[in-house]
Amino acid sequence: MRSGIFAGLLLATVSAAAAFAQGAPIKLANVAELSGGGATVGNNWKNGIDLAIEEINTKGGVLGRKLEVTHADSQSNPGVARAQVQKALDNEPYVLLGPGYSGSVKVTSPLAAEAGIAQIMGGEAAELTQGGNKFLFRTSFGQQSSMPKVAKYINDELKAKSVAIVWVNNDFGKGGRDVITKEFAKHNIKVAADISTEAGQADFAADVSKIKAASPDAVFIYLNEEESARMLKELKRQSISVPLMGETTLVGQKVVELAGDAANGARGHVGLTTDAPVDLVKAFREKFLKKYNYVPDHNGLKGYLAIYMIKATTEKMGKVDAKAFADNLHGLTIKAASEPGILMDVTFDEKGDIDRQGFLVEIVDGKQVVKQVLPKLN
Amino acid sequence: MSNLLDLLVAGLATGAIYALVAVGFTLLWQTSQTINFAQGEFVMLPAFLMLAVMHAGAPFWLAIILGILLSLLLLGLGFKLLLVDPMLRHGVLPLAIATMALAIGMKEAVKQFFSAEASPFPSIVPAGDVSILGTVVSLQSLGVLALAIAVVIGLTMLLNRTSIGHQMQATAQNPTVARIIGVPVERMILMTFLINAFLVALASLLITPIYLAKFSSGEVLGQAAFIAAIVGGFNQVRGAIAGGLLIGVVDNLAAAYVSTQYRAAVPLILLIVIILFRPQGLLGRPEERTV
Amino acid sequence: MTATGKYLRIALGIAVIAALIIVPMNFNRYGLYILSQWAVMTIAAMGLNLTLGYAGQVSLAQGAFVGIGAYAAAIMTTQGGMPLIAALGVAIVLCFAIGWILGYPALRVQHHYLAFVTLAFSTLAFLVFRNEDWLTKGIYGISNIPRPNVMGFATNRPLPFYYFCLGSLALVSLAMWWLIRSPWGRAFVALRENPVRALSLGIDTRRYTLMAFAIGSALGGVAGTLYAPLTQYIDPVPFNLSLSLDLLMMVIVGGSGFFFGPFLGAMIAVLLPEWLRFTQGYYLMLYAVAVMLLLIYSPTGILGILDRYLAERRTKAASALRAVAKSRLETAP
Amino acid sequence: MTAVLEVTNVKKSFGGIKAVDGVSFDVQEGEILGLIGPNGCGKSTLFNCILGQLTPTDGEVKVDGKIVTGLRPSELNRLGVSRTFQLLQVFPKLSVRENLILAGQEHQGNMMSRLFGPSDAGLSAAADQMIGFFKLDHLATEAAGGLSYGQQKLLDAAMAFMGGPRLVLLDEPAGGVNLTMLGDLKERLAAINREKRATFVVIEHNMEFVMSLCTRVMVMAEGKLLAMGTPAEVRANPAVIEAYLGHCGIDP
Repeated sequence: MRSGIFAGLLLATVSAAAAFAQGAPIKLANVAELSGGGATVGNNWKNGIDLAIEEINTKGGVLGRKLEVTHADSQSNPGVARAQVQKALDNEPYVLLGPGYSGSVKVTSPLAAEAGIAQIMGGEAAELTQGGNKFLFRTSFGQQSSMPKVAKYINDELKAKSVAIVWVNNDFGKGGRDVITKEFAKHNIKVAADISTEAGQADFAADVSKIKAASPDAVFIYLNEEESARMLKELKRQSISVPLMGETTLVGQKVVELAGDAANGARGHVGLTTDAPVDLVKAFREKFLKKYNYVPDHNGLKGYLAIYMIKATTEKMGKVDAKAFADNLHGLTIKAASEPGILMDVTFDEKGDIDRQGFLVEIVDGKQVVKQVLPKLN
Repeated sequence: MSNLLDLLVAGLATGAIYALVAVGFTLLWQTSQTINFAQGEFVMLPAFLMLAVMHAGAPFWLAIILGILLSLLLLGLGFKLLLVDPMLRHGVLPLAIATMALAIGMKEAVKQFFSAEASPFPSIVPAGDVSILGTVVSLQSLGVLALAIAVVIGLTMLLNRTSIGHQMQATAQNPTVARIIGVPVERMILMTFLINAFLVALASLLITPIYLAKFSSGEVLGQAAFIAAIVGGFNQVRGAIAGGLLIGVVDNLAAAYVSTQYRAAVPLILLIVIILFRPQGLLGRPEERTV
Repeated sequence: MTATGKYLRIALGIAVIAALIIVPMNFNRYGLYILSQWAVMTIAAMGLNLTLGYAGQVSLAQGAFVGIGAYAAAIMTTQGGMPLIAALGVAIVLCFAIGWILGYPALRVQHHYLAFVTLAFSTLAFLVFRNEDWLTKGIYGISNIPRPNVMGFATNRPLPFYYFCLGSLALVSLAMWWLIRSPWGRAFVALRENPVRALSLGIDTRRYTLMAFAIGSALGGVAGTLYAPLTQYIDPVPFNLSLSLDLLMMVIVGGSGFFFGPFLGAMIAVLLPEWLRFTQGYYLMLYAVAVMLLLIYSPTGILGILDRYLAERRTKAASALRAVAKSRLETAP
Repeated sequence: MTAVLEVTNVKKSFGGIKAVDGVSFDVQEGEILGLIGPNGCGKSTLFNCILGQLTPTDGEVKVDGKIVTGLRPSELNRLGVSRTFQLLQVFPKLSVRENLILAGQEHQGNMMSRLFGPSDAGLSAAADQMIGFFKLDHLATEAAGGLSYGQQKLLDAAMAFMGGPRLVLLDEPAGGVNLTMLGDLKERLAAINREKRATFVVIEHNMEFVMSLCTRVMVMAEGKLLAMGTPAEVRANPAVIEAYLGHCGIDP
């Protein structure tokens, strides 16, 4: 018995010494929407992070040092997010991860910038990267880069002259709606109906009947996955047959699963999706499914990529240097060939926005079919 | 015109969902002055219980039976014995607060032990649409509506035709007198908790294929049911049903003809007006127990 | 109350105040932020404690008043470039007036019905915050809210801002203490305990009911004007129904109708989740369970436990005294 | 002598039931009027109509010659009409002194002076005097809820006398009070009546109490006035005896 304890102590000492020899773990801090309205976003993001860290650590870590992350809950409330980010920054992490809600990013990014810590977040609102913050990085397309592609497609391919917009009335939906409305104006596309919906809404009959009354050439749908599925069902029930266009959240596998037949014909621009016709993404999806028993949405991918962004940047620098991190990530191109964890080639510009391949997909017989590959710009 | 009909039918279908949830609400209030802020979560949970049983490998029918039994145990008996009984004599408010805490606890537990993701849930009503009076209606909505009607008929029969029903009514109207004339008041109150648990389990079974099994799906439902119960009449089963249907329809009409951004406001304004000018609700009777 | 008891209380009070001033001096930014948040929430909860705890009027709208105050502060200081004190004045007047109007339903309906009216108001306010972009910038929220200069001192740093919040809390507490001890406070209690009897004693229950709502709501507005510069960014989401429910929970958990109830309640609501964070994803669950257990054990909240304990001790002391007196009588010749 | 209270043809019905059916009487200054009658004959309803707790269906109430029908109870109280209730109505969490200050505070100043003035509204002395008068001295700082039933009943009555009312309506002041306490109460009421020229209307079932305290007695039955006169006259009235024997009996 006593010798058992002794052996245990010895083992602990030895392994601690080993860890020390490798260098202390690299501390990361994640603040995300783990409860409240954004819990689905936050938990996907968190799981993506955990999966990536587990992978990297089993392969020996970054520059021989393990990664270690603390997760804090913003309760989907910007005030709490601010407090948690403050707490995280007080502990001087290497990089700050999250939050996912654009509002929470807005209230926390000045703190990270003040502390000189890079912040890799999930928000998609256009304005986030336009304030000249040198420490803020996206993991996905901002709306300012995805919406022009959508508007162009609607104009060039669908030849629609009037479009109904359906959006969810939160910072995600409102942001997308505002950007696309501007883009439509550039193409002289008329907004036939401008319909706001609530998060968690179950009954879209009234919204669809408004679309029906406006008889547009196409419908642009910008809702979360669950509401997208209900919307598609209702559109089918009221037999609306014009083209349906959306973004990642309209054409995901989850929507197909939930909406069934009604999803057929829906098209969308997709930046990050587990359905992308890319082998590395497919492999990621399998790994995630195996670990967590469900298929992640794009937020799962974002969390995963955030960690590999850190890995790639750090390895490029050849040292763990929080102060230099942001500078080194600006203008960096990470190739999937050399860093498979990044899944697709990606380049970061001076604002922290990303450039990556995108896809235009359509649901055909319950399957995503890629209609166009929108190449990386440079 | 077909447009309006469409809205009405769709509103009734959603309203029937609210109504089902609202009925249990009014039952608890009537017999035990419990305002259950966790009622929405009560509807959310049974679906997860059933999913859990299914994950363990049981077939759907067995999951339904076990899910309902577990609901009776947890949401009926457990809720009453562990939370309501110790707090009832301290008045309405502390108990109402405790049910708020319960709602948080239930959501967090489901998120933690199950998933933050929405899970699809099998439907006992076959998917598909039928055409009625030129309007296409989904079978699921019809199923919910049918169940809501069945519940009213069933409950009305139970309350008015059986001796247990009479005893429950006596308990609801005046527990002191009921006790004196020999009604087993305690058992009757327990009955209503079990009935509520049964109703939420049924509602869960019917609603979840539409709403999806998600830890947060109770929030919207709970509040809508709340409003439905008050608008219809807090102390009448048929009031709750009428209130639910009305709120469903009003919500749809508001979205179509007023503003989608303010659609949620219209039922609330209706609620305020009703409370101020007819506090007992459209079909309710004035409260007899005053302070 | 005995003299030693009184001195003990004063000593305890001074110790607590001193601790609140001195201990945070070497807190990190996060600790100061949480403490500032506690002070702000305490002010809002004190307002609700007046409405609910003293005057007995249930309100589920306190969060909406915090929102109104916060928006008044945010809009006036960012767009109007006005000082926070002006915003404070506007917020107080606005919340007082709206609270007064919201009090009218309380003259017609009581208890749970009143709760539902105020609940509806709370959600309506949220919709206005979200939908009226021209005023509130809608869902995008208002950022870069400046922190005020108080008598020439900038409060940009966390510590000065904390002292600013603490000072405001002190002022509000003094005012509240005055109010509770004044004839108004007595009238509020009478309103809660027995409105019919109060009426027969010449107490204008209508006016006091409206006052209880208006003053309580105005304090919500005060808390809001501090909340905006605290977070420096506001959007409609934090002011939805759940804030009102949280504030209600603070009042009940702390001890409704006790002067120090809101202080404790806000402490539990703000700090307990912090202390429980080591349990990772379970912390909110444990918080919920803790609240339920507390309410089962003591529906009158934490101070209710203390009150019960003191009452028991008094009764014991009194009966002991009586026993002594009785034995003296019996032994007297 | 002037009439402090004039009640003319007051009626009150609930649905189809006439609880008070055309009652008229007046009360002179300094008088103690007893109001008796079987349970449910409308005594308390009549009180509630006079005091504004209920609005009469018909009829008129005058205080000091001024029509007060339709005034709220609080307004009436500030005109100098106060009351006690059948059931105990003290504020249990406030101390005895606080209860009395509360009962008097609205009779002076305005809302602002009550907010910014002294905490006791300057009434501590008056309250202590009242406490002394009702012999509750040793209990002044006790919470009212901790008093014995009889003591609370005394406090309840004392509260009605704060602010120096012209007219006091007492609803069963002796109900449930033990014999020693009863003597005290009666003696105190009589003293106030004598010293302060306060006018009383007293509902009471205890005949001994009524007959010895009151200067005049009024009998109600089934919502109507049955008889009015000195205690001796009423006691001898055959209609009264009939009414009482028919219902619940009377102490001889």
